[in-house]
Amino acid sequence: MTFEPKIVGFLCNWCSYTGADLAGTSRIKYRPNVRVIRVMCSARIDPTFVIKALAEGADGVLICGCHPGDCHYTEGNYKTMRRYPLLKRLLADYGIDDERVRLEWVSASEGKRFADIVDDMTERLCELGPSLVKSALATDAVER
Amino acid sequence: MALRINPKLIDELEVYGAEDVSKCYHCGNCSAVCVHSSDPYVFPRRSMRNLQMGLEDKLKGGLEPWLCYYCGECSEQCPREAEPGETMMSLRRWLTSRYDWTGISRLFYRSWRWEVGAILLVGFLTALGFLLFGFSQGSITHYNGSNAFLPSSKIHVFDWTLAMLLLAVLLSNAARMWWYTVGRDRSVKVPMKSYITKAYLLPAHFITQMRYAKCARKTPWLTHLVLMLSYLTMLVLIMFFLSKMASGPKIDWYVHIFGYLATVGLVVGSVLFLRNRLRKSSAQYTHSHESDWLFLVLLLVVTLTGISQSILHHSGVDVAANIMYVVHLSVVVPMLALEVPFGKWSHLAYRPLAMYFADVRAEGLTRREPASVPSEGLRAA
Amino acid sequence: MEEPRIGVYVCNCGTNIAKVVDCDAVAEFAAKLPGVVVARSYKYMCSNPGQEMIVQDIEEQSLERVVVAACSPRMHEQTFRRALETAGLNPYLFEMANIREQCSWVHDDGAIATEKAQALVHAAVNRVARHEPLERMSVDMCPNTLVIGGGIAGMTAALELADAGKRVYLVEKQDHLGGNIARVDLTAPYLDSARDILTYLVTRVLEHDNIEVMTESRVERLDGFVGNFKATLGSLANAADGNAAVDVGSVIVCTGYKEFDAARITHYGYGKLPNVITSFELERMLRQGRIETKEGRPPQFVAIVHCVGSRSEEYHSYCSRVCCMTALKYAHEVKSALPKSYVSDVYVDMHAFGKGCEDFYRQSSEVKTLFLMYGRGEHPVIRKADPGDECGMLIEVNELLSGETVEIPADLVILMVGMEPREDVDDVAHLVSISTDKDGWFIESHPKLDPVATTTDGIFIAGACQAPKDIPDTVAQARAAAARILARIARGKLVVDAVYAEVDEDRCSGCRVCNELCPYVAIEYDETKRRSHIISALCKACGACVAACPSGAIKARHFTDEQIFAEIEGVLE
Amino acid sequence: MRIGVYICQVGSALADEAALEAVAHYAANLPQVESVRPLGSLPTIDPDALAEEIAAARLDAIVIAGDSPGFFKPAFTRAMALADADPEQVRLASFREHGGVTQDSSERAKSILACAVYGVPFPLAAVPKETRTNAATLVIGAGISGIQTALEIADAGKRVYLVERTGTIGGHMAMFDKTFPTLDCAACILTPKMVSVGQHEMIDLLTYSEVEAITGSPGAYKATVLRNARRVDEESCVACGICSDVCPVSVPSEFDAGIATRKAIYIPFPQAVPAAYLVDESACTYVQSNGKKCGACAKKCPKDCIDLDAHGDVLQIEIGNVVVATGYDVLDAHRIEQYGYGTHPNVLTALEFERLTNASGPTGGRIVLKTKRLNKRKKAEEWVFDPEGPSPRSVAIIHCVGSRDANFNAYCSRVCCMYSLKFAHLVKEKLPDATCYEFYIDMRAFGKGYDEFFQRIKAEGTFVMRGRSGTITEHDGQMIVRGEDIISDKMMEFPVDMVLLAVGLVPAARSDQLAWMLGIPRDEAGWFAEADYNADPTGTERGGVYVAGMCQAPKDIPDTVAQASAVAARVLKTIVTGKGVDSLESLSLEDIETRAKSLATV
Repeated sequence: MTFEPKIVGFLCNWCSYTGADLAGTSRIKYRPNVRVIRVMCSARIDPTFVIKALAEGADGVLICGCHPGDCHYTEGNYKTMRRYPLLKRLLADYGIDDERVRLEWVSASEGKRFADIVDDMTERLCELGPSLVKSALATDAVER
Repeated sequence: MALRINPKLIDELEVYGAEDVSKCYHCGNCSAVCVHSSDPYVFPRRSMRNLQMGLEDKLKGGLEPWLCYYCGECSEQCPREAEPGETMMSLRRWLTSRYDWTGISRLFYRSWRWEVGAILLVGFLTALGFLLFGFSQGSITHYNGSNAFLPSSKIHVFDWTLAMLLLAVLLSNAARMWWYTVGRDRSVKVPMKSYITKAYLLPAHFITQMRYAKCARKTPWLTHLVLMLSYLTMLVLIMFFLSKMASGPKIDWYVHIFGYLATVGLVVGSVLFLRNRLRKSSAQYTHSHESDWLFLVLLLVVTLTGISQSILHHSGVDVAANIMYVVHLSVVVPMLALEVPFGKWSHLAYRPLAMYFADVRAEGLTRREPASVPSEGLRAA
Repeated sequence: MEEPRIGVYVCNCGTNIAKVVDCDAVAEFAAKLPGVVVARSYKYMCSNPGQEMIVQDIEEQSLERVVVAACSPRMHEQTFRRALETAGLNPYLFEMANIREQCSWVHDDGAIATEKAQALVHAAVNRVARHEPLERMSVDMCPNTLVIGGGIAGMTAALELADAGKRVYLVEKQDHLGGNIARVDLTAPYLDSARDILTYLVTRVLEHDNIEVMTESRVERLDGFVGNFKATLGSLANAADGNAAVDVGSVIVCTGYKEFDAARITHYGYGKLPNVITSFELERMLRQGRIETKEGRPPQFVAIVHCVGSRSEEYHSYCSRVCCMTALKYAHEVKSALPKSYVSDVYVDMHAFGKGCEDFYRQSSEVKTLFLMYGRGEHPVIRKADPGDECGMLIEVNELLSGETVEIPADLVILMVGMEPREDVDDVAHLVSISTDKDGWFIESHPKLDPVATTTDGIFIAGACQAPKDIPDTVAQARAAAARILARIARGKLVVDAVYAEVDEDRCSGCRVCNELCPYVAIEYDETKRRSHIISALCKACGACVAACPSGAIKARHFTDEQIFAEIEGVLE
Repeated sequence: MRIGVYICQVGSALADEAALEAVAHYAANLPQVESVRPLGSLPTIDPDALAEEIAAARLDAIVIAGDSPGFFKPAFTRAMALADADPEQVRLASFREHGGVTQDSSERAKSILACAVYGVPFPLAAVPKETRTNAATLVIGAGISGIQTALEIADAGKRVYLVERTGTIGGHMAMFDKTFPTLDCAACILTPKMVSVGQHEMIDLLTYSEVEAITGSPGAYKATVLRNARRVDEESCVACGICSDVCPVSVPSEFDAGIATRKAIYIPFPQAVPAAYLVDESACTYVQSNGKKCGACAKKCPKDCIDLDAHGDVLQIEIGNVVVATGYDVLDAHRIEQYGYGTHPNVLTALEFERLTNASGPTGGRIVLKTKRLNKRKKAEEWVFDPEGPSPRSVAIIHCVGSRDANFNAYCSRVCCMYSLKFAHLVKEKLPDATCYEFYIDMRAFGKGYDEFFQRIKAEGTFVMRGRSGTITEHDGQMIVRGEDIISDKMMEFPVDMVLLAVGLVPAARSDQLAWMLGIPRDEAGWFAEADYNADPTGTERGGVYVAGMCQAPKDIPDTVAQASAVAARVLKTIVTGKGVDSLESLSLEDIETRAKSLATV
């Protein structure tokens, strides 16, 4: 069986989630690998969410927020933008591939863009192969 | 090279009867319902468009108006009441005036007063001429014989002279028509062969009016055909059998039969058309230009004077017959001399010519780029 | 933790979902999840019987939590929450799994989509087990309203409210009321007097006891929340006047539009060819009774060009909606003032859709306006005529109805400039915290069913600032906004959403990291307690503070860490 | 100031010579009026000649009076400029704008003229007296517009009587599959609203009922509502459907636009509100036989809630305001013979296609062709939609069927272009291999996101052709569509399997009776006339009577909703203050003239 990566998507309620809905209402097809979790704003996404997802077996995490300047909460996405590099550095320290976590801006009118992002990320993760975080944690637990 | 729009042309066409053309919003319904509209001659909408935009050269080069027989379907269905049928009719009038190099046609179509005046004048002169001629060489009390007031042999010569003259004018106009519609069009290269192989179309269309027969309603075609054939028969009889017609008791029966048939046809046809126009019975009869009335009235008067003349002659009242003959001639001559080359009569020639040219031209048309979208659609369907 | 009793309902949405997702399989899967006591699949969950099914199950099976797997929660979350309320269950003990917009409509493979739907349902079940009953707050509704913009929309809305006895503050940037309608003489399609409409509105607004008009003013700040806004108004004319603060319960944004700058399109030669003018410039000529070329002669050939800046990929892809009828109006007006002139109207599609408009179009043809059609995205080019021509300019265009490339003679060319958002839309959007679409128009809450509300409660939009529209549609929208506000004022109280963040004072270290983060200034710092505190009515639940709190002291109600963790586990199992 | 009054004779108000004379005489006696002249009926006048006239009479201001005097205004403005007078001093007295077009409205015409002479906008001077208003509201028609108005008013805590002629609320919108241009399903956005109406404590829902009479005056109307016998108890019916199963009579279903059948006892559609069955007495065997035959449903009903002998009821209600939201009907496609509707089985109207493509429709949303089947009962062959039937390989969609057409409806129906594009999308979505053609005249994609939708449909591969198809013929069972593809300059003639007619909209049946009952005028096409096209698109001549949605003129859903809410504002205003306004006709000429005079001097 071919490898089907699992992606957890954290989408802000106002732009990205609506954008993902728009992909639906416009019947734009994309890869079924993403499972969406709705948050009010991308700024709500605690780094622990990402780590939790990877630990639970996600092969990738997609974070989507409004385009810079479009945030429903004025500047929540700027906070995300600032937090993201820190998170990336942390993940790099753990030896997690840089491409497994992505931050993208998707507006409410960008259903197509959302679909493209999902397709592209799925493609990349297929190339990368399964994430080993969950199994590594399991082994780690056993060793202890 | 971009074509220059002339917004003023539409005003000019108004006197020819195209009063509603500006209302057209180009839905294309008229072209869709017209059985005659097919590539490359799509009408009436395209002609209406050219007229709205004042593309004079395009209009002058268009054969489409002649391909329309005015069944009236397009006008009845027109959502904007833009009268496409009447516009085509008006364009025929306008084209007639354009083909005519003398300018007389233009004058007549633009002013019925001029036309009627000219007819009256020519009629008066004709009457005067024939009276002088009659008195100079015969006796008003004699209809036939050597002493006849208007001997058929002499009239025959007069007829032929007039006919040749008219033919010359018509032919020169027809040549202009050819030049506008086929000759000068650079996108058309007609091989000589086409002119010859298609030549049969001229008499065929002229005699059968087969295109008219394709219209959804058949009655107008039939009436028109009867009227036209009657007229033609009468013309042939006059041109070739005039002497026999007037030769007294020993008449050839066939001339007689044809003569009576044609007379009946002419009376019935013109009366029917007049009645339709008066009653505005359907779309094609609702708009009547002065030239339409004149055409029918003259035809009827000519026929009626002819009949009267014949009756008087057969009753043996030679004086009255001769006077009626002069009256008849004074209607016939202006009708023939003015109306045939310059008026509505000319459509007798232009229509079959146009159909002939249209077929010839279509053959010479350099292959048109197929419209990509619909043709793809066609294949898929 | 004791598992609460959960009911799961899988909606088929006709065939919208069932066509791809095996709904019965999803229901069967759900039935086996921990805590689930009922799992059903049904044709239309949103229908009355569907809702009643939930209500009945709650009552009969003593359900404590409900999950509906159906469309997007943006669509029906409220519907089902109400159903829970009907059954006496707290509406927040509910979760939706979006298996339509984000599953059946975007995937083709039934097996995979079903698996995904199961995962989403699993997540919802996990999450809902951790939901807490939340209470909505009720706040007072201030009966005053702030109207931003004194054009036809603003004045109409203000009058509607003021006539109902409510106080209105009408703020206008310019030194007079009227907006764009003040620049127009007659209206399409009946050529009624725009000036009479304006005089009527302005007179009534200025005389009204309940309306306080503030021209040359702007809204500096808007604080507070629905029902209890505090607007700071500043004078533009005289900075020394200082700012005034007013209390309002609602805000209607009626900032209108500005016209497209024709100089942006070079092939029309606007700004270079003196006799190429915009629609508003013609309007001025009409009022002065002097339709003349720059040389001072009445034009013989007048051309009107539609869709200038509209319906074009380069400028604005949208249709500006009113220009077609305005163009026809000009055709009539020019013909009326200059009966000997010839008017050409160069259009793309004739949008004569309103009441009386098709008739108006027909009348324009009857006065012999020459209509010429060009293609969307094509460029008519205007150039100076050659010396021998009887006209001053020529417009070259590929005319579609004749299939010819033609030159249209013109002495005066009128460019029908489209509408575009005002340059300060972003400021306004920011000020009242609403969003704009890709073109810059304000986004309504729902394009069909809620065209005047916005996603920010208490802020309404009316008129051309939402999208181009004509006068009757603007008036209707302005009144619709007023209706919404009147209904709220009539009820007196407002219910605020129960989703907001709160600080656990025991865990708060008083570090004040969150204080600066909140865009709504909803977080106060209590100096005595040395703790931060959130004013729940101001909080809009973005959760930025929650993620930032180093001691995890802030809880986002309905979006707690625990709930989201459960959801993550659910989607991945 | 020297004022010149010009009265144009075009139009109906002053068609009568005597009325014109009277108005002219009245105008001549108004202060400052120097001259009163008729303008004749020519649409164009010569500004140069006018200028001479103005200069000679030394006029400072002009009043043009007539049905649509604005058409003359630019000529007068120019004439004033040419005569060196103030071009701004040209005023309009528009009879049409202010309701002076009816035959006996010369008094109104005079008052409109007086206002213009005094330089006061008519609505400023013509302010009817305030009336006390009853807080309850009657909304007639429960389509999306009636629903919206009712909810807005009821949400403010005010009583609404919502009267609907059919057995359910929802109107036409409930029949639709998707809505343009966002393609969200109509049911998804409408059903929650319907549910709210059904549950609202402030809404008295009277379905299967008709307004019989309205008496009283603005603010205090009395309505007589005829409650037709539903013959099924609305409250206790659980919509189990057993009655329908046993009913032997099948008739065409109105909700399915006639493409499927329903029983004589039926529920219009599954999500109907109220969710209760009803008996169609014209089809019911029991009712038609005076109780002698059948009656099966009543026997089988497990809840005993069917009473086939039930009679209608008459309800008297007192209300302050009346909202008319009666919507529209579609034009009868049989009238347009050239498209062969009724002759060719697979020529469908828009509503029929809406039901065909609807997931809840008779084919479950499958787009299929009608197939011939033997009706055993009637022993005749008939054309029916079989869900397993063949799909069309090509579909032609014809716009402007009966709209923009002098022979049928001269007006544009406003929504057909967009719903036709939507149809093309649905065909392409469900049958990717099918060819789809659109024949249009002007593509009216004017709203927010509409033009973008049009571009998208083209990109999806639908052939969009400018040109109205003229005829549909049939050769050997194959339909042939003929039309001119204007943009490509070609005559088109091709075979299609299915033709969809974008039929235009006409005022709802019995609008004439309603208009008469309420005393509100209608326009030439039969739509209810608004009080003022621009400034009051939802008011009417009559105080306390409003129009919302399609019944005023065709409009799309967002515009309908906006209008419906706008009406709610008007109604709420009167309820909140307790004061409404009387009808315009309650004002006498003297009232208006006096007020105009006083305003002019201020």
